[in-house]
Amino acid sequence: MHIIQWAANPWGQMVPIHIAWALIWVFAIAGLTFLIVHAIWVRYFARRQEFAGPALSPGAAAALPAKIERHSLAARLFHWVMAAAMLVLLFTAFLPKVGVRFSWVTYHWVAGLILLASIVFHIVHASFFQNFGSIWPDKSDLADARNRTLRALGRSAPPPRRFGKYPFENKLYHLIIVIAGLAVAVTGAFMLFRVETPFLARNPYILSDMTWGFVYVLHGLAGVGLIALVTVHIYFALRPEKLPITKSMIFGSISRDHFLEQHDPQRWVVSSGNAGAGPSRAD
Amino acid sequence: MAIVRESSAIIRDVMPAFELFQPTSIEEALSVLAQYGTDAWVLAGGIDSFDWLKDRIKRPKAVVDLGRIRELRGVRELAGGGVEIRAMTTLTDVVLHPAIRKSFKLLADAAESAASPQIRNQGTIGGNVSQDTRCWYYRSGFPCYRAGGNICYADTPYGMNREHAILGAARCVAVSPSDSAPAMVALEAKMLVRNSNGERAVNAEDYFIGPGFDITRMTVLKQGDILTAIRIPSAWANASFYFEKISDRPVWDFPIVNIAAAKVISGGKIRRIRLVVNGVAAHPWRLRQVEEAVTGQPADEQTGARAGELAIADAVPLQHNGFKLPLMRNLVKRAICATPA
Amino acid sequence: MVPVFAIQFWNSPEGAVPMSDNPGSPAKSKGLTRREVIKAAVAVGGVSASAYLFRGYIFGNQVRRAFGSAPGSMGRLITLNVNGRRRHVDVMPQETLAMTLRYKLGLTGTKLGCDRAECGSCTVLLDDVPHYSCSVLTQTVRNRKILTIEGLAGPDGTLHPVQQGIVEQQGFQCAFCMSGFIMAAIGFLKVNPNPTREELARGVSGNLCRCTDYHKILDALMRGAELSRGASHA
Amino acid sequence: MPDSKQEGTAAQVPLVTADTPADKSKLVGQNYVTPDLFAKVTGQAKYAEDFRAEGMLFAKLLLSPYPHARILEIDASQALAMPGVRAVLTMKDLPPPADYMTDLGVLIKANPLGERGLAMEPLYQGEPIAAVAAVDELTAADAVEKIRVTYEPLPFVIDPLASLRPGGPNARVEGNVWGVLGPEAPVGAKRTTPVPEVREIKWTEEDFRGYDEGKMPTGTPTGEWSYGDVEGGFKNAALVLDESFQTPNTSHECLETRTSMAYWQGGKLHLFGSTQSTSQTVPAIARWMNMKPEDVVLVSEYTGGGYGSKVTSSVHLIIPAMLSKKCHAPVMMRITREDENYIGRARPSLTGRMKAGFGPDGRLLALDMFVVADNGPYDEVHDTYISGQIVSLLYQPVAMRWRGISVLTNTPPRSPQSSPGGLQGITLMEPVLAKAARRLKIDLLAIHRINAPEGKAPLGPAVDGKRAHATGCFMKEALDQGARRFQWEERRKANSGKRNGSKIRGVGVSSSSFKSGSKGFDGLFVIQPDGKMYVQSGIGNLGTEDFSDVHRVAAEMVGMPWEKVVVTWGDTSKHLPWTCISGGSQTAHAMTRAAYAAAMDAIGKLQQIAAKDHGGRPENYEVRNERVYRQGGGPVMTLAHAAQRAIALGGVYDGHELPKDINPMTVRSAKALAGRGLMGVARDNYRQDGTVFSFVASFAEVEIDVETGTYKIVDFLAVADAGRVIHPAAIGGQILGRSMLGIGHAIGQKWVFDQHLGLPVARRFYQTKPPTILDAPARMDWAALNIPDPEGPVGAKGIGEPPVPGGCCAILNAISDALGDDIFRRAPVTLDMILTSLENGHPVISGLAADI
Repeated sequence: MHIIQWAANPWGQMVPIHIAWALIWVFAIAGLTFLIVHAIWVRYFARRQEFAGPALSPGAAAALPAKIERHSLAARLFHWVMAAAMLVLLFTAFLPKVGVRFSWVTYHWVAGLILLASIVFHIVHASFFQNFGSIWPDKSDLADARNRTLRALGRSAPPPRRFGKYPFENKLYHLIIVIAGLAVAVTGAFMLFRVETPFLARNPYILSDMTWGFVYVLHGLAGVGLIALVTVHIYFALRPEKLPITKSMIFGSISRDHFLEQHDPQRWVVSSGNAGAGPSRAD
Repeated sequence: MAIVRESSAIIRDVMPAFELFQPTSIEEALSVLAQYGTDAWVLAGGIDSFDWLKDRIKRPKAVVDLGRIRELRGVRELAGGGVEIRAMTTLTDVVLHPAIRKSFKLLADAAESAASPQIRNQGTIGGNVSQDTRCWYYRSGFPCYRAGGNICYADTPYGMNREHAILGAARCVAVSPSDSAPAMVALEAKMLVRNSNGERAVNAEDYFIGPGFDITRMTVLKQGDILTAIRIPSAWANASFYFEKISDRPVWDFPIVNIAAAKVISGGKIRRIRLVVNGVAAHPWRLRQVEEAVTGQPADEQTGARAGELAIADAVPLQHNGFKLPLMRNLVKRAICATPA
Repeated sequence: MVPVFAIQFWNSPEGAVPMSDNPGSPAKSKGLTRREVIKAAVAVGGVSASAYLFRGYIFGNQVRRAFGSAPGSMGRLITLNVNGRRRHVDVMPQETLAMTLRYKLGLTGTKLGCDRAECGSCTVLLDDVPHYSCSVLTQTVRNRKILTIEGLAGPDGTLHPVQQGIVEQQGFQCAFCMSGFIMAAIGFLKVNPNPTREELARGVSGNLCRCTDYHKILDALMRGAELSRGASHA
Repeated sequence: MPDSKQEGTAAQVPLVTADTPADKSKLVGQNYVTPDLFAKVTGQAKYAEDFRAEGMLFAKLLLSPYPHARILEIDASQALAMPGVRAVLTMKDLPPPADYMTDLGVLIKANPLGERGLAMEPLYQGEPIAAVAAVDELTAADAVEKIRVTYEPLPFVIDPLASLRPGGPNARVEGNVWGVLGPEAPVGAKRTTPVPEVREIKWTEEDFRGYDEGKMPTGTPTGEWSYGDVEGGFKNAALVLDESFQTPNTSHECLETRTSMAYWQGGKLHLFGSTQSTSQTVPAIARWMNMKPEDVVLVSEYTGGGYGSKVTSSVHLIIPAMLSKKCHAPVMMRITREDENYIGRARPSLTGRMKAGFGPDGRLLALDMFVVADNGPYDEVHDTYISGQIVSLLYQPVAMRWRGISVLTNTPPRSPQSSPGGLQGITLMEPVLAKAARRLKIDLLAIHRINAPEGKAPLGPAVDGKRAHATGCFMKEALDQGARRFQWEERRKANSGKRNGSKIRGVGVSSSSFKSGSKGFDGLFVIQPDGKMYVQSGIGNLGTEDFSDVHRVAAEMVGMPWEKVVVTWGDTSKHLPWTCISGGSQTAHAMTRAAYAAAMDAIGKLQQIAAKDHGGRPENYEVRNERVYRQGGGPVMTLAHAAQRAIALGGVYDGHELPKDINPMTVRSAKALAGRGLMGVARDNYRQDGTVFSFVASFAEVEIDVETGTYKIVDFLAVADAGRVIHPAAIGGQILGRSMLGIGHAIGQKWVFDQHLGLPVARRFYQTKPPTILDAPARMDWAALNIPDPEGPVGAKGIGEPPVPGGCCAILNAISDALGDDIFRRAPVTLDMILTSLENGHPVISGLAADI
């Protein structure tokens, strides 16, 4: 099956015009397959997670507030605005391609602009008002990931440490969504020159046909990729053991117990309440 | 710095070989269409088809000529004053049919304004209403939105769009070139569409679709569908009609703008009216607000003038087709205040 | 769906030989040297371009496909009624009537000006109705009455009244569009024998003249209409 | 009511109209059935595509998808591997361009940058790159698609003004204008023409100020001439107008495409082509093929229109010739309508800036004319130069300066088209004249009369102190006759600007003129013992009927009834004489002169034979009524008998001895015919003081619907000064037919290009809008002043060209008469322009580019 749809431009040059729409199904099915496999794994094969040593002396633990803030209001607003925009974008983009006909372009580019704006906000907000580092995988994440995998496979390995603010899986997911999201958003921004908008004069000639071709292909690939990513994301959000995190994206905080169970106060220092301070590596 | 490109050679002449089928029944035709799927091409009068085939832009494996299907020809008067026109009836036969001339002169006039005598002798009513757009970029075989690509060549800083849309454009700015289509919408015709699942009746108004809904089609006809007949109800029989076509040449030319109006006037006031303009959008453009606004009003210059302004209120001109606004405005005015001939 | 005769004649030499209106056709010039053939051919002008015909035989793939078993698929050997004669001819599915007339039946009076149903030079009558023969598939006009410019003059050479009108008025200039105009006019006069100048103009408005001698053309065609009426009364 | 002076002139002018009664006693000036007509009406007439040869192959062209590119590689291996494909031809297979010696002995140097028929650096989208020969068209077309071509795209330009802008793109890598101008340095003067070269000219930003307001920029020209005190003229003018105007690019769109078939036989090339000229096409082909003219046989008995696009149409004729050579089989190259749109030639658009100063009486005191031509990519068109010449003759400006530049563009090649340069020049001038008339409150006809040329009127620049002049001009007479027949004054009073509902009427008139004759060609015929006159005609048969008409002069002179005249034409193997090109309205004048010369030669020989046999001096005998008579006495011998005597006598009488001054081609033909009877053969050496011009006065009334911008031409009249009328029906057809071509330029014919893609988007008739029969005026009429040209023995003049501008401008002037000034600043005037102008209250200014 070919991945890219080519066509001859007015000068007879073969240029890519978009991805093969069959990829929509490929990625939709990939997403579903993942969650089914994962669900089965967790249900029948996965062992209970074990973490190295007691996280915190009971005294220190008691000192923690009952509710520990995980997401600021701004962060939560951003997340849900982005989520809404993303869903609108996915549906307006792909429903018509699979035969559900409606006038979709305007919804699509409006949602696109909202997504673009929220992404810009997020980058600024995350870089200057949040612990920017907390979301990126670090060395210990990788080491722990290795140990956890070995233990999961029944091999002997030291137990992993508890997580920082974000579990490794979150970080990985964020990383991928950043790549896909930026790709789709940047290409989408250019594509605004090709549709009727109140603020841009249509001009398909700002890029060469060949460049445009890759813009469209990239947009398409990232787009279908997001089908799978979003499916998986929603799946995890609904999984019982992850519900506290999902709730925290609504109410902003997690319980002290959940915190103690999953997180390493040294990697996610909350006592002082300043989320800005980096964790102290003291072991 | 030289960009070197290998180009695929383009030749716009000589129909590529295909297999020709001449079924004698609709069922047969449908079975061939089913057998070949997207490789099949339905041939009615052929006037539109042969351009695509001779230009080698469309390359069907099988061409299904509907010319031998008797049940697709002829005009039948319906009980209650309507008529049913089978899809393969030639435009000439529509123009000359006494019942149509008597009760639905609007359609006869519209059909008579199409193309040339030879084409009306061969072109069918089904083909004329369902014909593809004449956007010269699209017809050049360029990969525009309508051709499944991702660009509109007509609406660019350099695009030549004198003939293009001022209403309902959505990425694609092509217009419907049909002369009979607006008459069908004005007369509230029903289009009978047959496929393997049976036959359904579609209102003419819904039969024609815009690029926002589906950018690659002009009508609801999908692969495997055949338009079998057009039913014109008695609703507007013998109403007072107005059809006018404005084109660069008085013969063998497509409308720059045309208008089809059906009115019922009594006591100098407009009681009922249907107003449809074509050549301004991808489908015949029904002027609902105008119809509402003028109903109950006297059919005079004033009403016409107001109607004209209202008609173009939402129109958005492109670089070279601003003149279509006053043209459409004036035609709407004429259609409203014209006294039946 | 395949007409019986088509199958019968499939292998007959008759089917493989281009039928032509004139003595110079290769079928009848067997035994001549190549040079003589060229001379004869060019002299009479109307020899069928047999190569044009033989595509299917050289590259059989298409022929076999042309006999697909699906309902309605057509055979290639058909019989046409041209100018009152039955003409047996091998026709490709995608072949237009203009091509068959010009390249297989030697009837080159029917001209190709645009091959896109725009100029009218290729106009012929199908059952007395004018059509652009460049935009009619030959396969679709089996058992229809085809009349071309060559079929107008009587066997004794007496001209059709419309032709006569043109001779009297020195109508047309380069005359490439003439046969198309004549056929369109004759078709129109059959349904409207007594037209005004304006009506006749509409009747032949599907034909282009690039010498744009429209005024004199109408003079001539009006004269032709007049003569036709006289002829029909006589 | 018309003034008495008009009546006076009118009374003396002999007029030929459609209703002039026939005079059976004459041939010249009478209608007759031309020898080609029966074949035409019965469909037996063979045009190029109607010939067949056994084993004939079919050729198809591969066209460039780019407006400008360099071809790095052509890979035809896949195509050649297909069964049925015989050969692929590219530029490398074509003979190199050769120098060419004209019959005047001028050596035309080959243009290394000229058109070749097949290109390796295509200069416009649609330029042929390769040709495939195969057993049938389907195979050939499929093969074309299998050819892989590697291009290096190059910069291109569609709009000449864009190329003149600072930093604007050039159409050719070498530049954007030709370095050497043709007619300004008349080749007749030199014995060898310089090798053309391309250079670059750019104008300054300063030059382009005012462009956006629709003022045509003016900068460095490539050609310039002037006479008189132009600045002084403007100073004394009562009114000075400065107008910019745009004329359209229009393809000839001959209904017969330039299809051709070729085969080789006994070392000779046999070509069946569609060309305007017969005799002159042979040396042209010989030049392209690098062959001896004797080895080329051209058959072109019927040509489906030319209008200047097929003067010899030799460039592409050689493709089937070379393919046939390669394949050793006849090759038919059927040119499709789309091919024809590309290679079929077109009239170049002219953008003009006309600064004109008028006296209070409307006299044109000074004219400053600047024209920019859209030259296309190849050899320079001279429309720029001719436009100035014609305007200087037709309006007789007291002082005038002409400047012009012909800019190369990546658009299809141009060629002359009926009234080349004349149409553009007059179309640039007439709206100015009409505007001046309105400003000065002068009648439109009056301002044409007062500026009309008379007698041996001068034209063009002064070459070493002397200006060229016309042989005779009867423009005023044509205007007056037209005014009478059109009831000009009554109509203007009654209908000018008359409104009826949404409809407004307008009445217009236009003058027009064009060069209409050359000289110095040969006549050849033989009177055989069967009593018939066998005329050899090297004139092309493109519908003007000149190929036969001109010989009526000779037949009448030797007293031969037309039924006994056999005209041979259209096949150069049938011994044809050297003849002018059948174009530029030369033939009627030039070839009646040649026919007259041949007839005089024959008469002289007949008199001598009579004197030999019956005593007395030759001048005692006269020839009429198929016999030689003794003056004042009875007949002494029939022409049939004289023919036998001529054979017996031999020598000069039957063509065994030939005049020294006839062209080598005529010599070859005459030798082949020697001994068949009494031969009339001679070169036209009659003197001629001045250049021959024909004139036309065109009148039109239009009705414009201001709500839709559409308009109808309700009445049209053209009155021509075309010298002695030879064949009324033919001349009437020319006058109204060519008027209609001009009307097409006024009402809709045009090109449409996408400037970014560099491609034409209007490719079909319904897009380029050639006029239909329903566009023709509801009423049309013609008349011809039957005044022989003062120079030359016969006094016939050509009429193919001058009706064209007249038709166009009568309409333009009628429109502005109805709607006033500044409704349009370009032709054609289409409904969108009218509507927008009326809506905005000012003219549409959509840039000065033709192709929109």
